[in-house]
Amino acid sequence: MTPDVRFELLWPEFLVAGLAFLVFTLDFFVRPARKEVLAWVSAAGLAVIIAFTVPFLLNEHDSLFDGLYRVDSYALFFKVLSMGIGIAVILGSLHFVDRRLTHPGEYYAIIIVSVLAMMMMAASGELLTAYLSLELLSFCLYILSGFALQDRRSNEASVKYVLLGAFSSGLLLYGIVLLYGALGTTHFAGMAAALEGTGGVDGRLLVGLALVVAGLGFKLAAVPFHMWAPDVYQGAPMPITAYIAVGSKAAAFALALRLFYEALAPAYDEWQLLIAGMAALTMIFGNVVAIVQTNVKRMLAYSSVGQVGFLLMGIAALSPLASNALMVHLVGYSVTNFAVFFAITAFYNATGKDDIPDFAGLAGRAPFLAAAITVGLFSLAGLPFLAGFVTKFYLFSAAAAEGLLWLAGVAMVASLISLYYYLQLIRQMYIERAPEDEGGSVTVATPGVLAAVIGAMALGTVLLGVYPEPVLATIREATAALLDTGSAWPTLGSAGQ
Amino acid sequence: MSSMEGALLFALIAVPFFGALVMVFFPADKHSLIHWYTRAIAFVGLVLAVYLFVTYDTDGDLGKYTVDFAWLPTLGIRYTLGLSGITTPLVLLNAIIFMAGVLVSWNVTHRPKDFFIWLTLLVSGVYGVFLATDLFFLFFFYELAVVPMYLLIGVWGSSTDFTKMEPAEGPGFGGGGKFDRPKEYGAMKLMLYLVAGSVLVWIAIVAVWAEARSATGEASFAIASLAAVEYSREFQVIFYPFFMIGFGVLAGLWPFHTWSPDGHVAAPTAVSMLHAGVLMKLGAFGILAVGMVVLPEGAEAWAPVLIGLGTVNVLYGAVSALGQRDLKYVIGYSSVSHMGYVLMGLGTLEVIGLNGAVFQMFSHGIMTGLFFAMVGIIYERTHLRDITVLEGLGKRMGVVGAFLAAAGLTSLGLPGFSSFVAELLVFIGTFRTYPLLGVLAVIGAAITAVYILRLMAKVFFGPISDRWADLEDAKPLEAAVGAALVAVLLLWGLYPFRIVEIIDSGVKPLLEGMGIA
Amino acid sequence: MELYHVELLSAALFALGVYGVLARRNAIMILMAVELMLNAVTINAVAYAAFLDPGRLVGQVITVFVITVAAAEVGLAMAIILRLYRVRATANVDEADTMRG
Amino acid sequence: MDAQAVAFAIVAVVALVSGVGVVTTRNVAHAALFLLVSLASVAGVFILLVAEFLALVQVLIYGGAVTIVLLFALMLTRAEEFSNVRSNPQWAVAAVAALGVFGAMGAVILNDRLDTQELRGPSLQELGGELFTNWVVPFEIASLVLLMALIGAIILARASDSDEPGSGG
Amino acid sequence: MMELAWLIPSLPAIAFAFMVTLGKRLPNWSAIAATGSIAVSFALFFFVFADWLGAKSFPHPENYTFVYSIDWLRAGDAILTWGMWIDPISLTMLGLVTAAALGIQVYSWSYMAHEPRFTWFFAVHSLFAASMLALVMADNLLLLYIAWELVGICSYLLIGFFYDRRSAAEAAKKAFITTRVGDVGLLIGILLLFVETGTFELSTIFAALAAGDLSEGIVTGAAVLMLLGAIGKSAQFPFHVWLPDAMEGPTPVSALVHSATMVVAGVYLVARIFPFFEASDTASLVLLSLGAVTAMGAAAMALVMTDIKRVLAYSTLTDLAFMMLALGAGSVTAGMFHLLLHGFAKATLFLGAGSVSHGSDKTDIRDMGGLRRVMPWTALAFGIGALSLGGLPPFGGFFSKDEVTLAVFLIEEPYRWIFLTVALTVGFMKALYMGRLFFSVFLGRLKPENEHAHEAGPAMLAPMLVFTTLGAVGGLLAFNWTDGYQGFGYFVFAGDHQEAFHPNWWIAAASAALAVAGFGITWLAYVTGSLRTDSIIAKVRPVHTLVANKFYVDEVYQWGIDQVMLRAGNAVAWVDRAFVNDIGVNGPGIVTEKSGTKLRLLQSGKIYNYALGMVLGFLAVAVAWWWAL
Repeated sequence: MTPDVRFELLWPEFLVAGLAFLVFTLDFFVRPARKEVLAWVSAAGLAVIIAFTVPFLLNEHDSLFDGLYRVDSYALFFKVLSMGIGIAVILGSLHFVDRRLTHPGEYYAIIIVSVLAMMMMAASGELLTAYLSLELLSFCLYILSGFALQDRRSNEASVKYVLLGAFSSGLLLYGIVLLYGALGTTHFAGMAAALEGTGGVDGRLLVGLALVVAGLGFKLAAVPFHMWAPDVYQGAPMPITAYIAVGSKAAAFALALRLFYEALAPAYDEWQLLIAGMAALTMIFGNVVAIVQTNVKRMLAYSSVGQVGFLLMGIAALSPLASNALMVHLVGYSVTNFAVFFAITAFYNATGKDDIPDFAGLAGRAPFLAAAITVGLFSLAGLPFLAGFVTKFYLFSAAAAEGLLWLAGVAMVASLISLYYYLQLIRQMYIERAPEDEGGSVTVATPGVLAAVIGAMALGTVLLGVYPEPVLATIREATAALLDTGSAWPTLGSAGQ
Repeated sequence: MSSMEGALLFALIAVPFFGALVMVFFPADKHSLIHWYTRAIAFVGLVLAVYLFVTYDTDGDLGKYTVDFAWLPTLGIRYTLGLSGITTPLVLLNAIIFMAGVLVSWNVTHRPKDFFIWLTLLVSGVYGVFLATDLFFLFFFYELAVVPMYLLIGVWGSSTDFTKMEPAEGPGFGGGGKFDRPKEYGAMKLMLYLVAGSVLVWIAIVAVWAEARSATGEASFAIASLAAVEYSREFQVIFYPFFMIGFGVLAGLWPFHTWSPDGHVAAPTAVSMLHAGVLMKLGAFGILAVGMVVLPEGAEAWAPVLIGLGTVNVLYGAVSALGQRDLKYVIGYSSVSHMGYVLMGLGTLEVIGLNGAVFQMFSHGIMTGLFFAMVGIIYERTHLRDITVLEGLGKRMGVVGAFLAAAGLTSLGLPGFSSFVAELLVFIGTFRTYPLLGVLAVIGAAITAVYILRLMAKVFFGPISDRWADLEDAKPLEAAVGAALVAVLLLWGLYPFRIVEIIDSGVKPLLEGMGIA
Repeated sequence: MELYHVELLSAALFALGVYGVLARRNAIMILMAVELMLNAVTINAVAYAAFLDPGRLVGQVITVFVITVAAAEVGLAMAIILRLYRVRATANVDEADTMRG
Repeated sequence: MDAQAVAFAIVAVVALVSGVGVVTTRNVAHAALFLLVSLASVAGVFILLVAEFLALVQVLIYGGAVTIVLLFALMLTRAEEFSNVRSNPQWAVAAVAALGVFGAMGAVILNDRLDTQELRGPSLQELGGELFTNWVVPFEIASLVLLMALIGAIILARASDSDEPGSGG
Repeated sequence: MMELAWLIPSLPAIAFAFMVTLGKRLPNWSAIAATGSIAVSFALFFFVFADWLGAKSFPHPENYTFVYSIDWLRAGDAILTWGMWIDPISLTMLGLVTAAALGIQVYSWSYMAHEPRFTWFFAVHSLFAASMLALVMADNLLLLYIAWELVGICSYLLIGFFYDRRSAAEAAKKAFITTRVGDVGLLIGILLLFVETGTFELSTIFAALAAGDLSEGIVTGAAVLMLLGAIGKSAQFPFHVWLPDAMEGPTPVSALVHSATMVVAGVYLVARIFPFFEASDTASLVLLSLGAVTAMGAAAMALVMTDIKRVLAYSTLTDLAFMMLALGAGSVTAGMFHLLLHGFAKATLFLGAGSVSHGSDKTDIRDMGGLRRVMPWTALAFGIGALSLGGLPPFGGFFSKDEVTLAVFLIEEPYRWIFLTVALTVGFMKALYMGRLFFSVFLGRLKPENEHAHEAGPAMLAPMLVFTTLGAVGGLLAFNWTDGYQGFGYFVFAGDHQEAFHPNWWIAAASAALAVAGFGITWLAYVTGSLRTDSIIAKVRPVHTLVANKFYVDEVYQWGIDQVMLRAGNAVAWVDRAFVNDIGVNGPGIVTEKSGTKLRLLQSGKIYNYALGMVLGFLAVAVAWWWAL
């Protein structure tokens, strides 16, 4: 029925899946004391697959199964990003797993599977495939967030995550089905064509769209669908928090961007304001509530809720420029958040504490960690020489170029608010003195690998802030792919003007 | 980088910036090395700035003072640097204050490495703002100049606790009430306020860029090309206030000034110097070189408001200074008052007024640097800044007193010091446009005399208490800094021809570009 | 039996499921309510396939996958709820609220 | 009103009534049984919609697997706690919200009637062919989903020595 | 030599720079540099003066000459220059200032010899001389203003010379701030003229005035505004309060700065811009009135003061007011003449007073008496100075007072008699207080505790006697002695009416008689003791109290500063904290944080609440769309 499917284009996916099975299997043969071998195998495996994938899929542009599965530079970009995120998380959690978790084999394997899920989310050109990939990712994260088996909070996190996740997937699926009913297909290209064709707007379409937005909003942690996020972030094991904050979000945005671009662009007028409003609400809510937090993970959770608001601007603006901006912000956000989260992980590894006052005097106890956290937080706040400055500038310019200046204004105010609570943490680290008792004077040692990951991420944050052009060039390629397939949207770039 | 001057501009920013980065690798306990290294950086900057100032070509082409590099072509962002008659003195100001600040910071022994790294980064940001001719980079450096403030104040600053002060006597010194001002508060407020201002600026930049892009179809952040676009009057009137208030926050525009006294008071000496001396000028410079240039019609429409607020600044700052009992608060409010003259000068939109505004930026920068340096010395020796308690210090600290007096006399507009010339030009500009406000401004200068002389009379004159028997006067290094700053003030106070010529060469084309002159 | 009859049934079941999720406190009951929602989805999918889709397939395919995922979800969620019971001796979700604010 | 309609009415009523039972009963075991009834009625709806294979799947997987897993879980835990579960305090709001959801959807459904075609289902062969050709990628993903659920369940549910109820740190 | 006139102020300025920078290293050279430079300036003055007299071609009737002019600043369309303006008025001032400065510096060598801050004294003294000379030679209002402010600051520094005395510090502050208030008016007036004429150049401004380019309102406004500066500097009512307090400074300072030279800058300014007063009757009337009020008030206060320097200070006020009267009456000649002679006489008196307090360590005249026995030379000098200022013929003061009275006599109706009465009354009072001062200090019985008092050394006596001589014979300057000079009236004039000294005998007789009467009464009161001052005071007790308390003007000012200015400062500072900061600035922050505290309650930690949030979110979207469609 489907002639000439170029199955070979799925090699990267197969390889990743194979790597996951390899790690599962290896787990049986590795002595408990040497489980870190698994991490190295996983990371190295992913690295090799990246090295293979990039030349292999470069300049490939194909739609498998009638557009159900895409092989293009947009997908390639996110594949590489996903695998990169995977490597970072695996290496970053090495010591954490060693000290605080059981089942390392499964841990790494599940991460690899989730990387696969992320890769497929970006490549999906059809709603059901997208949903299944998303569900696969969610399953992995449900497990991972409850991975600290003896930790009440970890369990609480996974309960909340899985129940609300199931609920949201109910909403999402109902929405998908309604869209299917209204448009007769679940393929993005077909949906776009059908949308162009229909004169009036069907009620099912709108309700379906609302449900899809709710379901995706849950995944993105956009207000008011974000409420799981702070609890899960706080409860999940530290590296997994980073992973959820970065990986899951990146994949969800990859999916959302493609969905809105390729499938829903013709109904732009219907949903633009909705997304913009959601973006505004998200950035304000996330940042305002973050102010009053006392737990670092929780504060960062709200901060990343706020960041989602910024990212949503990229969708609300929906132009090539905005897509570039969204993607570059996503990259910057990933690198930056990793720097912060892993530095906090290192701190937590050494001290077992994660409340903001616990960081008092960290600049003296662990200058490197303090510097990394500062770099990261300043970048998140959008201060210059760091990724956040450039990417936010880009994003806000793009939004303004599409007539969403008000939203850009709200975003800037929100970043100002964010600066306040970031400074609270920085103040603890640099201005306050370490408590004399409770081992406050103990220096915080960071293991080499973790230090390397943190260093790399901090360096990335700086490099992206100083000279983003190379990354942007790549992203422009990727967006171009999106534009090619999203041919149903001929007036892109002038929308909103 | 077509010419040597271009390379010098590049170096001006790069030397402190990379110098700071290199300093990261210094051993933290080699204090003397760190001090000398930073002094060397500052000195290089000073040499470059002096060279550029002395050789500045007031009627030649400015092409030789440019650097150009495509940085982010999608958005039309280029790393371009340039020099104009307006920025040349300001660059010099920055170099001088930095040098002075580094020298008076000889007593920083608490984590000096971090201190100087942040300080140097800040300075490179300031150079950047003055030199950047691309709006993105201007903003970029603007933020860079603001950010290190937080830590510089938070870590190395000092808190003011009025509740712990000895009870005040006599009228006039209850001022400020019982306000506990921990340094963290000052630092946080300063940071948030300045970033809030930059948010407004940012909105305006993005709006202008988007508007220009849709008008010309070409993305560019170059100030020159943005200025060439004809924006609708409505657009200009809406967005000019974003520039005016956004930059104005940094310039201490009333009522967005309160970060300034609190911030200055909490900051360590060198930071106060740089901040009041240079950073506040960035705000005024932004209004001038960005707001007015890009949105001239908006500037004209809002000029009465700007000049009005400037007048409020002058009077309000001066009267507030009267009511203070903390030395640094007096000077902090005096800065608010003096920045008012700058804002008034800008608000005149008139060639002499603008000349005056720019000159006042320079002159106030030097003067306030001198002020804070001397107050810093007093505080370092006495651990007090309470005017009601300090008395008769002149007996022991004659040199400090003399320099403080020189700064004070500059501040009250004494001829012979450059502020007089600057204020005179502002007055002329104001009298030509809004004579009544000009009268108020002159009255403001008289009030300045009152609080400055009260301060001098209280702190330096009168019988000295035994408590200060062992007080040490300025060290040779400190005295040298003071003397150098006074010399600068005198040099251009007595013969301002050259510096005004340079400023004029920058102001005239600017006004022509706005279609005014 | 018209399409909208089926749709209404689906909507009603979906609403019931939503009510269940919102109104119950036992984790297992919440899970069951979610199953009701997923059933509503499958009803709709099958109905659209039968009444609307010329190919008549996609809806059924959706249903197959939904049922699969639902089953898997139940399994995983049960494991996690079991864990909850182990560490807290309860399956009431409002007793697992140490993290809030 | 033809037989098909009568049948549909019956299964619909059963599905809804048992659905109400699922969300209102205080006993978890009863809820599970109600769910089973509801699932079975949905299978009936599938049959009416000419999707016999799906009906089979529905009964087998839901009726079998889901319910058994649920009951198994009940057996594992001390059931007395599960026999009297109250609704949470926000049930009234929940009812309004659910009514709102139903209202929104009902309004849409009744407002926009779609043109329908003759009721007919695909053959099992067609479905199978489609599943394993065009939908092979989702199919593979689904299998991974199942695998993950399996592994996750094993990791999370496997009892260790220290695992006593309420012993978590 | 006129091209070198710029050297006259420059030399002391250079000396100042030298002393400030190297004074500590070369302490012995500082006094030499200071005095040497002023001596050269004094010499240069004669060359310039001779040049002036010799230059037959000087441009009458404008009567001024540019000597030198450089571009000082160019901004936009404004070109500001620095130049010298030499005319008889400035020449008169040049002579007075250089002579007084030289003499007083010589005097200070000995008087200040034991001061630790000797160098600083000479440095500021030199700076003062430089700026005062620049002030009188300025060819434009801006330069004049600059020099004006500089002499002000020198005065501040000199009054505050004994800065560790609280009273000195306060007096210095008071002096500067009070004059500064006047300067606000001056600067506004100057700026007003700049805006109207586009220049600070006096010649251009006068040309515009003559051409009628300036409206009457502008002319009057500018004149009155600049007059504010003048009365501030010359300590006329209501700005007179600082001058008596300024006696806190060392006595040579009082002599030079606060009697002979600086305080007359106000008079000089009015003379300089006299065309404005000529053109505006209103401004002239204001000037006259201020002069009259000040003269009466100050003379009254001089009568009751007991501190020797304060009596002299109030007498200075009276004489300054007298000069103002002359200018207001339209006679620059009379004003300048009185200025010159008053300068010499007052220098004599102050140096004498310094010599007295130096020799006896007393300042209150009630503690003195009969000092002529121990300080004969001082007594001689002081006596001649007092008689001169008291207006007794044939001393110089008589001539100048007579000129002033005559000028007032020539005022047109209806004010003529009022001001003439004032002038004559004040003339009488001058004799009274001068007599009181001289007689009670030097005549009568020597008190035992003053027997150790000693005469001053030659370095102090020599300048004193020189000034005495000048003051005594200065009246002769009024007459036509040489070809080029033709008398003071020909030399210094404004407008078109050059005039020779032509006394009105009635006026002269009247004023001479009043002077004699004044001295006679005080002789009776303080020498023979036949007139009891106590009983007179007792009769006018309330008036005496009022006058002795300086009409309570200081109190009013103090009240104004404490209760109005500082309260305003405190209030604004408080508003700034409590409202602008705590509400305006902290407010949004607090609101944000409060809303954070509230919003976080939404995050209840319960799953079903979260799910409800999602459903409500969905419903909100659905409803919004419903509305939108």
